[in-house]
Amino acid sequence: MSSKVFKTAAEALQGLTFDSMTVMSGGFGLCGIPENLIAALRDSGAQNITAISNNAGVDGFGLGLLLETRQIKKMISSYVGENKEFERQFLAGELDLEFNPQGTLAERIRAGGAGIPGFYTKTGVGTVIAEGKPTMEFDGEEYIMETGLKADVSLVKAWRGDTQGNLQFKKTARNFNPMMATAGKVTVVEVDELVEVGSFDPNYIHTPGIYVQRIIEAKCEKRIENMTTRDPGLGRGERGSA
Amino acid sequence: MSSKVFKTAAEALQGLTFDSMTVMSGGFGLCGIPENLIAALRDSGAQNITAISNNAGVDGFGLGLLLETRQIKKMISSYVGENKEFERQFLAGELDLEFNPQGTLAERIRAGGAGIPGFYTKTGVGTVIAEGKPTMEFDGEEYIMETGLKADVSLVKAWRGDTQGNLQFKKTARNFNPMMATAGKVTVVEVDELVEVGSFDPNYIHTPGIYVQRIIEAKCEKRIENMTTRDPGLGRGERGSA
Amino acid sequence: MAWTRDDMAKRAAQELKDGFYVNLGIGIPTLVANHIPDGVDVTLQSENGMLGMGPFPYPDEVDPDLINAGKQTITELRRSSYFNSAESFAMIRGGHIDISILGAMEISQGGDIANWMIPGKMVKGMGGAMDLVAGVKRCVAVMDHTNRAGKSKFLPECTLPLTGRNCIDMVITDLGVFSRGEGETRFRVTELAPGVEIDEVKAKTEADLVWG
Amino acid sequence: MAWTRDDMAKRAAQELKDGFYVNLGIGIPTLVANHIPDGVDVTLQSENGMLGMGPFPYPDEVDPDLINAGKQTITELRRSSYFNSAESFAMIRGGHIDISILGAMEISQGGDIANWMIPGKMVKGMGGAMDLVAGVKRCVAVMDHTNRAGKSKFLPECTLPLTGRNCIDMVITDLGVFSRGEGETRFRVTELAPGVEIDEVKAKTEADLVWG
Repeated sequence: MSSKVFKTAAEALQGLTFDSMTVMSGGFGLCGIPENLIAALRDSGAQNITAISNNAGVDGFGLGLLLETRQIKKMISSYVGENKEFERQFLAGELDLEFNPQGTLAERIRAGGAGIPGFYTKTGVGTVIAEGKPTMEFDGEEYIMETGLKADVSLVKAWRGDTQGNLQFKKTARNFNPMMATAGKVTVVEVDELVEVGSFDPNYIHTPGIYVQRIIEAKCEKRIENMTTRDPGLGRGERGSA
Repeated sequence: MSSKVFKTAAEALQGLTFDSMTVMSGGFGLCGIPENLIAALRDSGAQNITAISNNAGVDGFGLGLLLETRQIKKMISSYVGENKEFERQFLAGELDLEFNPQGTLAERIRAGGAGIPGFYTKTGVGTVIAEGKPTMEFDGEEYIMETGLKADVSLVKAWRGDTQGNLQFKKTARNFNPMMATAGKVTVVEVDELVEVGSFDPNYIHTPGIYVQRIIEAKCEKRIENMTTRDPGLGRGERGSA
Repeated sequence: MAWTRDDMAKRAAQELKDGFYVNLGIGIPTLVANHIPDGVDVTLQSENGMLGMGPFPYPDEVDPDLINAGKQTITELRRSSYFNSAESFAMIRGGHIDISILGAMEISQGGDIANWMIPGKMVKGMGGAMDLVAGVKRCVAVMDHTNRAGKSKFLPECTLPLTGRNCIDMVITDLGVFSRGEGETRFRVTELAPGVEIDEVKAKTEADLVWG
Repeated sequence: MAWTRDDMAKRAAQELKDGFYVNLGIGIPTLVANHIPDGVDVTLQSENGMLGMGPFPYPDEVDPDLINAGKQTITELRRSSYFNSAESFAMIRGGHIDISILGAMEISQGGDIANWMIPGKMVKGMGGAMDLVAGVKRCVAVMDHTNRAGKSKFLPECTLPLTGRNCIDMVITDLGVFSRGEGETRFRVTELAPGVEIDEVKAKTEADLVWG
């Protein structure tokens, strides 16, 4: 079989990037973001990108890189503003912003990947989110319709992947990555560790390789946004708690 | 915390069964069915049950037990008829049957558990399945609306479970079980092996304990419907194939 | 004497029952975790994809792949499980979380909540707040009773853009506790902070409540 | 000489390209797995929740927890993965499976397929067939060209209840191959079984096809 494995992030994006493309990028805050692929997307020079991502990175890191270079025209996100450059461009009217409730965003991406063009949810009923959206009543309660989302390319960060594209995610770095893997016309993945086929127990694969077209192994910096720790003087007894 | 662990299937269903209840029962064919809980449901004597299950068991096993005793009034399934008693009752007009395409059934159950009262799908457009259902056009194509499904009680079969109700499923015995666990007002699970909390790697839990109200360990017979094997004379070389 | 932030968190913690699955918002609600009553075992959900959120890590345990919804580094417990964001919000939207305790800017007498944007200021987004108030079985809002200008935040109608409509079951302020049961349309004063007189609360409340 | 069942399966196998994810129906389509061309590596999906379906087990390997959609005992491969039924059909409905090869009772000239029920007979259900024809990128139907009475099964309109409308891209019968490209409304005869004359096919076909 023709290989899914590429050597570098730049090679993995070769031929996939173009102006006015829609890109999904995994992660929650800076946790589980495809750092190397984002940098390669910046270097591709693609302009007027619509970026679907729960957050918008920080100044100089994550999607912040693409904001700095003004390659992003529109963001579809649930929470932004950890990022001065974002705020500046938005307030200057240089950047479009579509807020989605976080769960609606996650479900829209899952729906896009699952061939579901629309679904009903209670989230946002009676708020600005509902404006202009079709509604339907079920059991006497009002729901609004949300649509599925797809992307030209999905950039995904996983923990381990095999050469067939089977993926495992680590802890809360999973977040939006598995759904985005299903919703890209082409899905490109960077993993901390690339392993041989057969390394995973088939019971515990989070994303089957069918969703992955290209994969690279790459070292991530993994910046921490809010470092919070406990006083090391306190006992570790609690760790035994269930 | 008050314990989720019960000793027997009968005790686990205590207080949950009643006439005209809706029950979801996991499994595909006879693979991954909650054998002991089905038998206990029969023994509860509940009548006029609506059973949501991909299949209807076989004569004398699985949901076949509840058909024999005429405790099932209606089945919502995708494929039936491995079962003479089922056929007899259906043809005699004693049993209601609602066919759902298998993927529609799976998604309806997932939607029910996820608080999604309706979603659109292309499955069944132009067929009898579409009759009487709302439709909507997306990108020039017609889709039909399907509704979410819930149950009074979901009977689930898992491989291993811990005392908090975290579950792991084995191979293709997973099938409908995880979604049904989310869609029951009360979810009762039988596992091959009950383990202590902390036995699982939290990265590889298929069903978080939040969905499980009661759990038992019970021995399953695990009948095989279609035993198919290879000639033992053939070499095992192929097993090395990827 | 009106309740402090910590008092309010402590009072909110009384709403947690043994076996509950709980989502705590940012701010005062985060403090609730410090006041869970003895003998009450709850499981904390973090909407970025975790059940069984543990305490902050010791410095040598910090893992950038393990954060909570406030993007703080945290730890796991023996009961923990991880899942993706769609599964996390399916859990929330599907009514599987027993209680959400969240901060508010305004609450209306009909149980509407506003807590995500102030027109004219830079808007950061609603994150998971709209999903939580729409989906969780029981929502408890914690806020100061009045704003810095002394104006009531418990109002006939919210003036700020809503996060959700008719979704708050209990309001805990520095002055007391206001709750309504299943199917009740109006809030009732159920508790006053020590030393707070009902007349003071009435004077500081624009919402129409059941006062007794 | 018209194709045998095995010939039809072999011809269908030619539609599999290297790297494809494939769903095979019950009956003749199951035989396709025996004819996958050398150098073509495909991954078989089983809609009950598996990618990378392996061959039947040796008798000492049989596992009741490992079956295919035909409820036959099977084995796993090194590449295999398991998932639940909702995820399996999300994969199918979302257009991620490259090709589905399935049996048919009737095909219409507009690409409709009927393969799940005969009115008046006990109906077993559609299983996953409606989802597959609606969702998979390319659907190839395999069937005998005529029924036992010699009547065409390739028709202007199906007479049996439909499984799906306008979803079949290629029809392989014992007499030949009929296909239409992306966006083409009509089927074209693209291949005849060895020794089969076009006039015989015309005589046995009620559907309006492109005959040249």
